Amino acid sequence: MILDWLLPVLLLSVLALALAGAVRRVSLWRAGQPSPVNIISGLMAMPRRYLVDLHHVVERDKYMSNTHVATAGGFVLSLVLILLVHLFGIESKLLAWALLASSVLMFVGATFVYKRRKNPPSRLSKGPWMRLPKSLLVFSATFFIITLPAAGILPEGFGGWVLALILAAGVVWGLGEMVFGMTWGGPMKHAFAGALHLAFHRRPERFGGGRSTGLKPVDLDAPVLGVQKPTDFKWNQLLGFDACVQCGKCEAMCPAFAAGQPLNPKKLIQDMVIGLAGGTDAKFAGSPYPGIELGNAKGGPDSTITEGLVNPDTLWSCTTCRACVEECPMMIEHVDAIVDMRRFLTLEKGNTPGKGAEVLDNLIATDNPNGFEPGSRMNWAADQNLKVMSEVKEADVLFWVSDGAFDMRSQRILRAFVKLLKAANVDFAVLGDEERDSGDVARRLGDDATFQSLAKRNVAVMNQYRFKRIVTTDPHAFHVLKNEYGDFGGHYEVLHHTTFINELVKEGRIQLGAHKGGTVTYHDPCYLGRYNGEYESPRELLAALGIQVAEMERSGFRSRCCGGGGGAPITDIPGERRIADMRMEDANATGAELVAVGCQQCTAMLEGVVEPRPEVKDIAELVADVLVESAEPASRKRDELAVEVA
Amino acid sequence: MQPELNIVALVSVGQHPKSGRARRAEQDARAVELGLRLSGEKVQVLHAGDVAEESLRSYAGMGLKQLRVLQQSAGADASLALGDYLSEHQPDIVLTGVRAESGESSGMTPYLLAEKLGWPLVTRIADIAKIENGEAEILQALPRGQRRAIKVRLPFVASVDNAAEAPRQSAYGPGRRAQLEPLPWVEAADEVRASFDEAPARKRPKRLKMVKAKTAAERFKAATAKSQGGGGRIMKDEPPREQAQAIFDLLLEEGVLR
Amino acid sequence: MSDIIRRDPRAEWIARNRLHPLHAEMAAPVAETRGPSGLIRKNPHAVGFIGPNGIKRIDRMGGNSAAVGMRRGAKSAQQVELPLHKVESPDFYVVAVVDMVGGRLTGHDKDVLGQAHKLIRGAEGNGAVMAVVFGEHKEEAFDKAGVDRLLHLTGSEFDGYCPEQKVANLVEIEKQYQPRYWLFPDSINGGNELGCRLAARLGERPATQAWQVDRETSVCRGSGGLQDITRATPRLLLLAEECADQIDETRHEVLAVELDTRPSIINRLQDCGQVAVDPNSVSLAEAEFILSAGNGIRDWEQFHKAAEVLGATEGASRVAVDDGYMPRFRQVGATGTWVTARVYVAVGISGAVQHMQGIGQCDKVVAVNTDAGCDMVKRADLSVIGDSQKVLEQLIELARDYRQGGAENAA
Amino acid sequence: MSQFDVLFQPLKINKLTIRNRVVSTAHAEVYATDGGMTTDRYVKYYEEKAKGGCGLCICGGSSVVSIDSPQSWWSSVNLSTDRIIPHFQNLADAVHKHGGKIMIQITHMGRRSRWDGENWVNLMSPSGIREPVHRATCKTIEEEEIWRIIGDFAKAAVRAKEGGLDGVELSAVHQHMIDQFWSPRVNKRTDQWGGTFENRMRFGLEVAKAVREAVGPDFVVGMRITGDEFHPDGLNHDDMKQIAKYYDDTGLIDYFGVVGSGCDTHNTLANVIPNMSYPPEPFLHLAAGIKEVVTVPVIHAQNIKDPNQAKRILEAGYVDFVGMTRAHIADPHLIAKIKMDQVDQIRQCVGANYCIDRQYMGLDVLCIQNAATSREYMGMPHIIEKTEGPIRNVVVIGGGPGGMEAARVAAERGHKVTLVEKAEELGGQITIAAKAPQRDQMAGITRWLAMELERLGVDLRLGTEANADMIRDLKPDVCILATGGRPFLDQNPHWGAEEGLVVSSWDILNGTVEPGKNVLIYDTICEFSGMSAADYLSSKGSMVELVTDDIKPGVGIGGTTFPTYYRSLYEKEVIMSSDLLLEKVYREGDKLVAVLENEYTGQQEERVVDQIVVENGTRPNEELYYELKGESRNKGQIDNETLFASKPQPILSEAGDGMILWRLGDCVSQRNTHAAIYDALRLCKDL
Repeated sequence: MILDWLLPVLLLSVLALALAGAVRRVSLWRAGQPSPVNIISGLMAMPRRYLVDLHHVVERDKYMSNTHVATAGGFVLSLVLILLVHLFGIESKLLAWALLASSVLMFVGATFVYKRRKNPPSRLSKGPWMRLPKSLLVFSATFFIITLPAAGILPEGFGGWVLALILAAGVVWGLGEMVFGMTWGGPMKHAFAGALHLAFHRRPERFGGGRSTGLKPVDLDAPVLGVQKPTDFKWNQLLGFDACVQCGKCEAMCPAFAAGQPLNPKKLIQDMVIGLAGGTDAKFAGSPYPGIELGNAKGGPDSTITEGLVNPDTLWSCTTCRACVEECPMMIEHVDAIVDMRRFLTLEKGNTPGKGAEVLDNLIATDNPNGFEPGSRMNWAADQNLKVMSEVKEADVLFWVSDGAFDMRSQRILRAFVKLLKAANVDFAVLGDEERDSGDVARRLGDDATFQSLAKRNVAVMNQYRFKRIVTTDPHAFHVLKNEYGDFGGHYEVLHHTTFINELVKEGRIQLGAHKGGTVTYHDPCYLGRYNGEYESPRELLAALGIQVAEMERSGFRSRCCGGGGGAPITDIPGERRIADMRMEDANATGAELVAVGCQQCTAMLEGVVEPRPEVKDIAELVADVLVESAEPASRKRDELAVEVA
Repeated sequence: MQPELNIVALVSVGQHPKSGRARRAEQDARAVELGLRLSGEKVQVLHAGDVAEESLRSYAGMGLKQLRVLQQSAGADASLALGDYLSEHQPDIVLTGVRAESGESSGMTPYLLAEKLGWPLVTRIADIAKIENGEAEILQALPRGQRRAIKVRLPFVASVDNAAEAPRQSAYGPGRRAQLEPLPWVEAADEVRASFDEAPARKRPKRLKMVKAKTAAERFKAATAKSQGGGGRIMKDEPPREQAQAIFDLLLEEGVLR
Repeated sequence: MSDIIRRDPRAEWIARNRLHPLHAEMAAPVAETRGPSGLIRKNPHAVGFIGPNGIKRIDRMGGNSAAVGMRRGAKSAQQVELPLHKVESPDFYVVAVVDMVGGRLTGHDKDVLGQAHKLIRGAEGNGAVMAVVFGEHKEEAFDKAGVDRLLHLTGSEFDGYCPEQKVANLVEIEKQYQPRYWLFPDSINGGNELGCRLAARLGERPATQAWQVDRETSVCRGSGGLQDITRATPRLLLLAEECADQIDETRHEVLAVELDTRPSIINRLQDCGQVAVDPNSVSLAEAEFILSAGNGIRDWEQFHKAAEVLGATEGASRVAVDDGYMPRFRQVGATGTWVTARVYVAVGISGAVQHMQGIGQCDKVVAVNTDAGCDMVKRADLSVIGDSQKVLEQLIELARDYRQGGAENAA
Repeated sequence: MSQFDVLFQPLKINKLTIRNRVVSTAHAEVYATDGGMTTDRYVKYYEEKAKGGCGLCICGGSSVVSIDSPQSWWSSVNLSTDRIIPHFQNLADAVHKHGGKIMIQITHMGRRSRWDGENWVNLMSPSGIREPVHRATCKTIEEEEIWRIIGDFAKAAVRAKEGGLDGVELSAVHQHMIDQFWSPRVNKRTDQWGGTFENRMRFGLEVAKAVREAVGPDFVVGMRITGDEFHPDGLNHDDMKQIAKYYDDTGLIDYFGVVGSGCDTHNTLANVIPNMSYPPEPFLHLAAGIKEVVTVPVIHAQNIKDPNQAKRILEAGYVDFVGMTRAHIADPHLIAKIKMDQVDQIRQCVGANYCIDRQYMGLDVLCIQNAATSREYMGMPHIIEKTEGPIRNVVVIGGGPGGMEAARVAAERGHKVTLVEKAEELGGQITIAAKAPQRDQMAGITRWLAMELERLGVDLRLGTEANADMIRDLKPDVCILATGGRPFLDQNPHWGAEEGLVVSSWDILNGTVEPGKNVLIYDTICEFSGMSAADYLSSKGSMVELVTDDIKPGVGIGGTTFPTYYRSLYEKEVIMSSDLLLEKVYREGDKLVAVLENEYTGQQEERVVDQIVVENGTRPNEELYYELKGESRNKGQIDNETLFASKPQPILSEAGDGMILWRLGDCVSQRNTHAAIYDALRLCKDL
């Protein structure tokens, strides 16, 4: 029988080729910058990362989760058994039966894959991916039939040479796709690169329920700042790009893509793959960047990415909302990559679009993005009698005011929060004019130099004083203080104001009445939710006001960005519609009369939507509205009471 | 772009109006921008002062490989050193700001240089539209957003107005890496300036109505009267064409029709 | 302000002669008669008469009808003649080189002339203020602005932009008159440039942005306006606006003086004329020519068209803005933008007091209105009473013809 | 931040930080009843301003420090007793709660008051010279009294401090005791209290010293002064600069408030609160002049009503704080609206001076256009909450101020509102009133309402005359008739209105009738319409005699408004005749003859003129009302008990079919703009 000798030969040669492919692929990754990882423990942790962490993400889609378990599980099992049975020729009925079972399992899985691919949603890439279910079916069916004799179900040599030839063809197809393609660049590449990506992930903290969202600092003395060409990425970032399965979940979630701005996170990752391997995007089989035709992008490991491969507008369209990262079943870090490339554009090219340059200049000259007099930071609180750290040196809570201090709308949120702090008798103080912009916007715009300068000076100021916790109403500052100041010697316990107020309510330190009025929905700020996992406190607080939140279809970790993050309103890349409008439509769909938010940036963006639209209020305002002020004679605490209106 | 042109842009240390921090000066940066657009990286940027001044990096960050600094101590009269340097190097065009953001802010530098070099000076330019056959076509900024076209032969000195194209963003990396080349240069102490007495500017509200009337009743009337001209020409019964013509003539006479 | 009494002896004679055919007309209106019904008829407007001192007098003892033919003179405000300030054979000159924007002294120019006198006052010797004016002008009140001597330099060489020409002449003035001080308005209308050029040429170190000047010290703005520099007053001064009070209590001779030698130089700067800019790109506050709309406008499209064709910046009254016809940033007036236009054409704006305040600094105001009695007409230099739509229509046509004509001429 | 940044830069007065640059300056509120105590009404009035964001309220214009400076005429605050202290505590708490600061003006008014009432005091002044506006005779103050009053100032200041107020303002303006000593016009003394500059300054200086001594260095003590008295024998601007500098040099005074003009004649008094005929900030130059010579902050009010204007003044640095006092009466939420980027929603003061003219009549201060102001204690809302009850279909007939306010309030409540107006434009009688010279700003009242109606999406049907069928078709739950009235020319058939012998003031102002050459205006009402018609006609060149049967033309117009009319009318040689009734009008040739009868002698006389204008008020347009009354659920009745108590009309909570019908404004009976707007607000706020 021709298969008897052909099969092992095929298996061996495919394995050999696969190995060669793997070596080649690895060398492409290794062209990236060094990034220390623990290889052994990474590899050891890989199965668990795959089976638990990654599975959590995949399981959000039950259909695909089950399909993938069947197909991938069936395949891995089958391949092991094939090697045992057909390469090493271990004659064991049990193994053969097991192989039959696993190939059936794989076949069943592949059937579902096939079904999904019959009428695939637009987010899925087509092209070779349309072939994959067939390959899976061929592979599993072929090996099922080939294994029948070994299981003793059919006699050896059944079917004659025609069948043998067909089976041989099936073996070549199946192995070619599944094993050869795994390292040479077919759809199955994801299995190989994905597994290693999980092992050598740049943010291992993300596994095991952890969270890692802070950006990594730039070495300002490096010869090139930021990522100019693919090889400027860390090697494990390049590896991560290769892990992409082109499932398009990122694309489906991306607010910029939906708004028709020239960004598609899936395409971006694929462009990175083109960049690291060299080539063009002509064969890309998914949705293009809105407004940009396929086929014109060209790249190579040592070519400047923004000259030919990716249009800078694509990078500037990102709101850094992390919806793509959150959705990615392969745990790829899109935002890191985007900011890395922005860093090059800003720090090396001086090409921050829109009002970017002006904002950065202002941050450098005045420590606030709009160029206001640095000494006017406390004007908003002239009637509040706040304690200032430079005078008191010590307080339980440091209230980080953030640049909302300069904005009339945000001042209302700040006042509401101060009113609550006072009502709860919290011992708190502010930095006053010693506070500076947190650096969030500078960093997202790629100006890590300015970010670092602000961060270092802020840390130096804060480290002079004693406080237990920092509370802020600004999720962006919250994130930066909590997750990004550590690199500069600032280690703090930082709370978002909703978390803190929720604590006060639970401890009974403030008494609340009930919210009056109609339906309320809640918009999760990206930097509070996805970046920091705080979904519950705001909702608990709203519940404490007697509000039953009418949830938007996209809420919690799937919340849609307001369009205000990542400096997007500053760079202002045109699209077909505005992200904030879409978000307001989400809110309208719930029939809400009021959108509760916990971020002044979100407030500004959502209030920028033309009326009629639901009212927008920060949770602090809602709570302050129904605060039951204690019956203590007012004269006692004259001057200490807050102000709600102006 | 005409890279064969030898353009020198003079820069000074600016000052942010709100924070008082040193920065690149708005007009000087526009001069550099214009220079970059005219002759690319070949533009020579020159400062007279201290090479250690950090804010010079923000000019360098506009894409300069190097920035030349005529070393001067704090009390020196920079225009002397600059004039000396320029007569030695004889560039085609010297670009400056109109007025410095720090120091005396007299705006005399371009005038002194032009006088010293014996070159024509074009003031408050918004753009250099074209340079051909040794002659430049220049757009000069006038009050009220107006523009005037001027032709002048090279070499010349020009002061760059705020109406000129805004300077490009200064990038941190190149700014760090650019070479700040200190050149020890002749210096002369500014004796006159040494006698100046400087203090923060006193607020000076614009003059309100001046009521010089002598009697109480006149002062009272002057304060409460509406602004009225009186004695204007009134056309009541003329046909619209004639009325329009009168208006039109006035517009022509006042020279507001262009 | 006493009114001049006018007598008309002929009218008085007719009034006395009851038989004169014109008697009824000429007789003074009678304050009290008896009507056909037998009731007393009073004409309260005819009570009293203008007494000999020009003040209305009611004299119930002597009857009131002596006022025949004597009416109040036309209410022309009597011009009080200011005292003439004379400088006979001056010992020294303070020369002020004025901007003359649009051919007239600007407020800034007058401040500078005021400063010139301030420098002379109390100085030893007989000082005169000499104003230097280049080219044609329309100014009629040099005398009230404090010009003792006027050096008017005319000729085609001063047409257009010619700073080099002017400076050469100033150098000649320096030679001939040796002024004690040179004063320039530190303005973007030419003063700054001429002053600096002359300073560089003469090797004088000027005081710039000087706002408080006496013979000893000058206070100047420095550091981009953040600092005040106090220094010894130099000979050449570039003066900030409102450096000194304007002259308002004296008249001056405006005696012409001459420049003996007129230098001839070659202009190295060639003026190629002004370049058209989009009028709406200029901010309302600094627009030179504003066409402004009020609630008298019915055809808004026509209004916009007119502004476009005329090349005017658009403005509006508060009412037009409140009614939603124009955006808020176009609002002119105390509650909107204060404008400084050289020509302000108010169409259908009657002139609320706030609006009038906002156009207080405009040079020429033109009113197009249906109401001849409105405040805008009282303020305007030229008023056209009638249907604004028709007037605008004609204006558009005139402007079009002019432009086409201009284009043809150019071609 | 916004374009109005400059308004929101905090500034310290002494050690007190004021959160922004906008001040409600001292004015007499006429709410301190119960012997001059600050009542609930008083507190709520100021609390609303603080809530609305006002930086500093200086309350209690002319609040007295001594028992012999009568306060009851203006119900001003009485600081001569410790009884005031707890009242002040309530006031201070209410304002501080919202981050505002509050001070009080204290004074001894000297001769500038009335003696005939309360304690029947002998008024005092430095030289016993009579004060004309109050017809106040007075005695010459004696040394002992001087020292006692200086002590009273100190005690009063201590009471303010103990009451928790943030400061006191010494009134040295409006010819109160301090500036009575300053002014050579009334101080003819030859002892140490008069004569030389130093001597004239002495009383004020001793007061300042005593007050400062009593309250300590940190408590704010300000001084309000004039910038120029505008009296030939009074203090001029240079004098005032000298005086301001003198007091500033003592270091005892923490700020100066500057007011243009003196105040002790009817004509100058009108300057102090410039009405709509004045240019914006007419006296700013005086305040700026004072600022040049003093080192402490300067506050200036007088005709600053608009945020842009305030911004311009502050940016230029003329003064440190702008007083926007009437602006706050018209809209106490002025600052909040600027901050909320709702500048177009500010109800802007138009300078009608209804507030201050009431005050001069001893009546409580109210706003012509905002009926909630100073009625906060009754629950009249400045911000109308959305209803939690049923959404009703509300139809308003008539687009005058009453109808517009009703439509506005109903729409703010969230109801579906249709407004039907016969004319092509909104405004009603305000539109007519605004046609008169100097009165154009009246239109601001209805222009604001029109913008609000637009914003609130009210269905406006202009140029539509309503009739009963049309109203039925609209199927209103509530129908509000605000159809106004028409000139009442047929009261006396001998006037010949039917034959067209007389025309109305509306005809004149509307321009439906050409001005005559020689015109007699007969005005029985003596308020604005007649005066406006006279002003209008004379400005068009007519020869005008204004006749009234009342005691003087314009007698119904308040103290800050009639003088500006008089200035204009006298200048145009309008003859004003009083005490004459218009008996009859007849035609004689091409002339008209008016027969007038003297009220007191019955003697008749005639005028031969060519036009006769009668201003005799209005009769209600009530035909529609009577047509609909029968079919309405409530038979058109309004329940007065609940209305006056500012409670919801009972009919609103009763079940039933058919429409509720109310009418308000002049279509009930002739009252005024405020009455129509107040009725609209109190009826509709609970709709």
